[in-house]
Amino acid sequence: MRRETLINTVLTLGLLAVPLAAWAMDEPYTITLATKVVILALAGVGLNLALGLGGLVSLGHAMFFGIGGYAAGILASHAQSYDPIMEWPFLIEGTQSMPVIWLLAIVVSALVALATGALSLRTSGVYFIMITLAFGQMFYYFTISWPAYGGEDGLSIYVRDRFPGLNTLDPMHFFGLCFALLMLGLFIVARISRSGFGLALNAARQNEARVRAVGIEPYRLRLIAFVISGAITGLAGALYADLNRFVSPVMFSWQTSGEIMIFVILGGVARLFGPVAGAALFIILEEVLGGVSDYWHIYLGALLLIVVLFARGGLIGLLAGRNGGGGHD
Amino acid sequence: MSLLRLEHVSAFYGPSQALFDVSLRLDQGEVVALMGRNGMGKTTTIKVICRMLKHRGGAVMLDGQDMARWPSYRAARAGLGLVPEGRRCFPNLSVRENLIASARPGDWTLRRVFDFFPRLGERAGQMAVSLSGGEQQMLAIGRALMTNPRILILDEATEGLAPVIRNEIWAAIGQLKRDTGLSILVVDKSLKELSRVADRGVILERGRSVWGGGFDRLDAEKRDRYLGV
Amino acid sequence: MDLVLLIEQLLNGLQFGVMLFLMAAGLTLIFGVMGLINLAHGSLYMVGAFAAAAVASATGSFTLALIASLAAAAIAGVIVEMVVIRRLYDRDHLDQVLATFALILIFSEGTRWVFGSFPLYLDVPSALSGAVDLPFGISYPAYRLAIIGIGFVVAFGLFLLITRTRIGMRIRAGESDREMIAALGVNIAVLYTAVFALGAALAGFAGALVGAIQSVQVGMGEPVLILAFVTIVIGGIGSIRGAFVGALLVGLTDTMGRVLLPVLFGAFMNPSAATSIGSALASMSIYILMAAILLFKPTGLYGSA
Amino acid sequence: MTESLLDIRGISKSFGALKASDDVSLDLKQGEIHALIGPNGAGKSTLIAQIAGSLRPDSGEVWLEGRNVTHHDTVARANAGLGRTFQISSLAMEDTVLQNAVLGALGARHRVPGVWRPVMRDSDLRATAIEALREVGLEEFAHFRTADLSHGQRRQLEVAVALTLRPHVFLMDEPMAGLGAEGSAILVEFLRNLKSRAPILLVEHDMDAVFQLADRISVLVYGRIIATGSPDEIRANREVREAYLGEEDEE
Amino acid sequence: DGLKVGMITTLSGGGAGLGIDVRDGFMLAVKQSGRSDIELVVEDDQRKPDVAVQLADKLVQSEKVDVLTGIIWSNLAMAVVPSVTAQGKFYLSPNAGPSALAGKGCHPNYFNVSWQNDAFNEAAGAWATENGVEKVFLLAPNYPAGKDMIAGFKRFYDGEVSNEVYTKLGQTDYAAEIAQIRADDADMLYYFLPGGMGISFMKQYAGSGADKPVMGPAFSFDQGILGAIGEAALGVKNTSHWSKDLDVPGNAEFVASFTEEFGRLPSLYAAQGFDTGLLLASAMEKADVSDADAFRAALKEADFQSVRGDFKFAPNHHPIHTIYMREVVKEGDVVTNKVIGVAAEDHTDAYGVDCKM
Ligand SMILES: Nc1ncnc2c1ncn2[C@@H]1O[C@H](COP(=O)(O)OP(=O)(O)OP(=O)(O)O)[C@@H](O)[C@H]1O
Ligand SMILES: Nc1ncnc2c1ncn2[C@@H]1O[C@H](COP(=O)(O)OP(=O)(O)OP(=O)(O)O)[C@@H](O)[C@H]1O
Ligand SMILES: [Mg+2]
Ligand SMILES: [Mg+2]
Repeated sequence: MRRETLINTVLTLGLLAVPLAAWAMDEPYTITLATKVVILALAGVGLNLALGLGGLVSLGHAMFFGIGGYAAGILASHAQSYDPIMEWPFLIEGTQSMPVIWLLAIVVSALVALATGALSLRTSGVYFIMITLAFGQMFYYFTISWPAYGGEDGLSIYVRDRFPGLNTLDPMHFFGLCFALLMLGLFIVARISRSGFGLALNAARQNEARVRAVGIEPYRLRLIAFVISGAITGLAGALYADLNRFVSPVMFSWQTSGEIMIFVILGGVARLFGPVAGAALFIILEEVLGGVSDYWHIYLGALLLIVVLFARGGLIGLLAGRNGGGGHD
Repeated sequence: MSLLRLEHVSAFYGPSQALFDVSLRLDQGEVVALMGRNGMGKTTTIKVICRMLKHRGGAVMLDGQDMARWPSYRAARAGLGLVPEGRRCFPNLSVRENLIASARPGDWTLRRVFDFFPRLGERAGQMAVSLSGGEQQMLAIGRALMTNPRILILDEATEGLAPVIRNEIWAAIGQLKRDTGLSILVVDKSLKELSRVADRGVILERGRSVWGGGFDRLDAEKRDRYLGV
Repeated sequence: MDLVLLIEQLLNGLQFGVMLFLMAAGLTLIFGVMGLINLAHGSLYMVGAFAAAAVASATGSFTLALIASLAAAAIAGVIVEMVVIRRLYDRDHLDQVLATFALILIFSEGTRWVFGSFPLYLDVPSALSGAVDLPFGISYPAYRLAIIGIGFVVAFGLFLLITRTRIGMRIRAGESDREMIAALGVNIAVLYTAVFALGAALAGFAGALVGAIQSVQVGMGEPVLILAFVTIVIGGIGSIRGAFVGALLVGLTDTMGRVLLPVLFGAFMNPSAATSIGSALASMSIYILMAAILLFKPTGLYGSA
Repeated sequence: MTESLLDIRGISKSFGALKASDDVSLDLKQGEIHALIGPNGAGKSTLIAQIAGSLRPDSGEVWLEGRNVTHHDTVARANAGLGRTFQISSLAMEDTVLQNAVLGALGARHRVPGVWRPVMRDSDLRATAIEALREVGLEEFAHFRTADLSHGQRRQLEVAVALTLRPHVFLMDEPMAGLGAEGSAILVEFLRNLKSRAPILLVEHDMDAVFQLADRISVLVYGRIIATGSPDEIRANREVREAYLGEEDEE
Repeated sequence: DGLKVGMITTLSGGGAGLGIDVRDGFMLAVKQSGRSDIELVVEDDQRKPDVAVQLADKLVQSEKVDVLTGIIWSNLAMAVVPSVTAQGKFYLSPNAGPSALAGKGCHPNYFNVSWQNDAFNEAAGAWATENGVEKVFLLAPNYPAGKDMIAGFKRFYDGEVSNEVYTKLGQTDYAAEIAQIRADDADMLYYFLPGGMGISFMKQYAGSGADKPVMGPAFSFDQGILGAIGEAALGVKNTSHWSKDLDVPGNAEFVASFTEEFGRLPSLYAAQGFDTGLLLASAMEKADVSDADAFRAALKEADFQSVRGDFKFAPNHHPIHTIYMREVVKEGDVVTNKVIGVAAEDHTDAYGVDCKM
């Protein structure tokens, strides 16, 4: 087995084992933490498709995370108040059914990604970073000052949404659900990165003129990648809303975009499991260091620095060695 | 004492070894040709000399001083002027800026370079990125000359030049050798020109220096074996 | 709204723009010219402001405070460059993002550790306090006029440094090919440390200047960072002139948006909805500006591909 | 008379005061190698860029197989059958040699690549790619990272990728540059065989190669074509000798 | 026996000063109560709502605390309070009183020991009306708390509002707004700009030559902030339920002991934290937390000597207390507040009528 495959397997098993052990020892908070890791990792997996494979450094992915979150929050809050979202031209009612919410989160994120991506992808490099940031900020300020759904105060979902056949209030059930979706997300991204599309997208990141010269339009590849990427991150947003039973404009803030990006870089850009490793490490550090002192951010910063300086290619890069990114032969 | 001397040098790119055993020397006022087929380590040898790549085994010496710990800017200040493979002009600088950014005082001035390559003079204000391939090559040579080196290192410096210009450059190399006593290490694919201008040649084969000497001693068998002609 | 007020608001927009330029100047230098994404730029800005506040309260001299801000930020810059940044030039931009993000954490909490959790006191010097009278019956804070002046001087100085000096050429050359410029005899490591220190000093200087009329507190650097990035991206990365024009554009758009949008919406809406929507839109205005500019000029106003 | 596959009609392009292409017309017929030579900065690469579609001419037209493609972009022209090599190697450096070649084969399919099937297991693509690598002599380097190739090897790969496209017309900008004597000789042989598959518009400064290969030669000076003719005619042309070849030294 | 308190507050980043004061005030009260059976777990929410929610889960599920407290910000309180009270835990708010939790969303287990968000503003509005202010200019950031504050002022203000301006949250330059204010014919400026926004505004306002009198809720003129504004704030009036010079039993002792313990003057937030601690200790004297109904009743009695004077809970578990008018003055070298009168006696909030419990 390749070293990276081994690491990925260990990560997956660890991610499963920790909440199981916590469940056995009746430590529900640890399950919550593991769920958080899983959800944020999924958001990162989405970003990594654009960032790692496509070289699209999006500082606007909080946009999709927030859209997913608000899709869940708005649908659920309408369902709870029995107050339809709109009655005209046709009736749309709120719902607490996760599959419906997910679908909506994915569709809306994808549509927004299509629109913002179509515009943003005219630029590249740092300009792309900033234009995606701009779109994210527009959403952020909009949600802060838009009173209908709570503005800056956010929106509570008092009872977690439902999934047929599961008791989502049980942390273990909810974890299982999120875990399954993460695995699905990873599987999809793995397939994509091994496909012809992935090869061309990855080549376009390295040399755009080359891809054009073989008759493939990089813009189209990137737009597709951006849409899929946004949709996955949007789904993660919907899950995060249900984890906290709460959404707020913070989900749209540039810091959120930054954090998702940090997970990806920390774990290893373009490594399939990079976001998983990154999110896990970051959250463990936050949890462990949080109690050390009021000034624990100093320690967090120092540890992150050590990782960047000494682990090229992120955590997975450090463990698995340099080659093997990209996911091809 | 040789000006530049490599003894049993080995070098690596990451884990893969590119040079196994390279020895060569360049004396004051001498022109030495470094030859070999594609991928045999010519450029790597030059990178080692210019300290863009650190060697692992053997020794690299300039004026008898060990260069092992030198950073590359120090090698340049000690008199190495490099015309790198692939030109590597600074695309976001104008032609003039490319030339004066790293200039050091000496015989070669902006005026003299523009006299040498009038085409550069015509394009003095143009950004290097939009120069034609050959113009970039001239710029790379001019830039190296502007550092007023003691040793000029040319890695495929005539690549992409029109025959007229190429002839001029060969003539210029010959002239530099005669008039200024500049020592020159040159990599080029044109054996004909090399044999005309160089005092000696060194052949690399799979990262090893396998032959060295005057061109009169380069027989057909060796040409065929090492250079494919 | 009468004309005098409108002129005064335009002046405010201009002034805000120049202030933005001061904040962005160091960033352009480091980011545009050295190609390094330095998220910790805001932290250096904060360091400058805190150093100035500390020295001002100890000595009572604003001049000394400004000098302290330059020195403290430059020293912080040198240390950061030698310990961290230096190892990142040949890395991916993304590694730089992560490392400088870590630096933000360290700087912010370190500052809080040293100076406590409460904002510090830093005031404009008495010589520049109060307002001066301008033509048309406009009275304008003297300190802000001084900022405009300083901003122009810094802009011009940097422009000359980058475009006209050999140091500037070397820096730009290093941006596209560090290995090559070193192979031509330039000690790029020292040069870059110096440039980074200069960028840091400018950030710190801006922190002190702006800190005198804003709040000197932990976290003051982050909003500035975003604004500064917006500014230099609008202008085109690597262009001092672009940063300057971008800063003025952002300053004018933001100020005039804040002033005019609520009025505009008030024309056809009830006042409270108008202020609410108008100001919501105003807070997005610079992002809308940036997006619009990038759509038409994908590399900013003065940027090259 | 064989028909022209590629037909350039009256192309002009200025950069400020500089006329990089000045009313250039030339054509490329089935089965021939048409060499374009000229001094540095004469406008050869600029012309290639306009034919390939990465640069818009100020005026003039480009016809490919009887279709006016002047308003097509690079991608559309590549899909219409134009295969190009770059003067400065332009490859996906982090990918393997094989992946670069597969990319070409993928592009030859003329559709947005699928997102689901693993591409490196596609035997058709692989076969095309490996065949192209074999033809340029890079087969044994298939699994090398492109960045680890030497300069000359990259030039070979550049040609291989163009091959996988199975273009109807080749545009080659200095394919010999950086190749050693042996490499050049191999490439000359190779191009001689290639022209029966698709005609080649060849920009090259290696005169030995040009005179061995070309069926026709056009000489570009200051953006204008000053002469077109057989190799012998060109060699004999005094204007060309002065502007470009220099005083021929006798072997 | 005994009781476990979970405190979620902001201890790192920009807003940490407030959280630290609440924590220190609370701990001081617990210490002075002499009770050793209060176990305290403190967590840092980093001012992020999602982190606060997760910490609440942790404290409830893993630490199994009985009482939660500590949150500084309205939006974090909105995220945390409904869910913890729904799980049967008690929540004592040492700061932040969003209107939703005072009205429809009130809960028997939620006690607000600080204020309802509108309180200071309502009192200020009342004071302005009484003191003949005819026209005001209103300024606040464009987010729910800002709008609430302005609405609160207007609720008790009978005069004319000349203009209402909402700024971007986190804005640092106010030249444009100040120009508008100067050109306006209002008699007074009333603003709510928390934290750094207020500092920036006040410094710039003072330097602009503008001369309208200024009033605001205490948040923008608290001790920690005055230190940074300096003399620019002199003369500003602000409403508060507490002041360090307030002459009520226990206050002077609190100020002295806090100063001695922590080496700095207590802020409003420290006082609120202190009151929260006192309330908790008073309830523990009367009931055990395991008997939720009894404990709730004991809390409801609010049988403690608040450092702000009389303190009672209204039916919606929000305070009935007096709001004072303070003025910023200079005492020796220190810029600080002085109480100059009462703005609203025994003030209660307007939302209690919607509270059904
Ligand atoms: N950056 C690199 N990383 C890894 N391997 C490299 C690198 N550069 C060159 N090599 C390998 O080192 C060997 C020597 O390369 P070098 O560039 O020195 O050859 P060369 O003799 O200059 O060839 P050419 O005539 O084609 O330029 C080659 O096999 C090449 O694949
Ligand atoms: N974007 C541009 N702006 C200004 N001048 C340009 C631009 N692009 C090319 N040129 C100029 O146009 C002329 C033609 O350039 P081109 O690259 O076509 O030459 P070439 O014939 O390919 O030369 P070489 O054989 O040296 O590669 C050159 O003088 C070059 O400097
Ligand atoms: Mg080479
Ligand atoms: Mg060319």
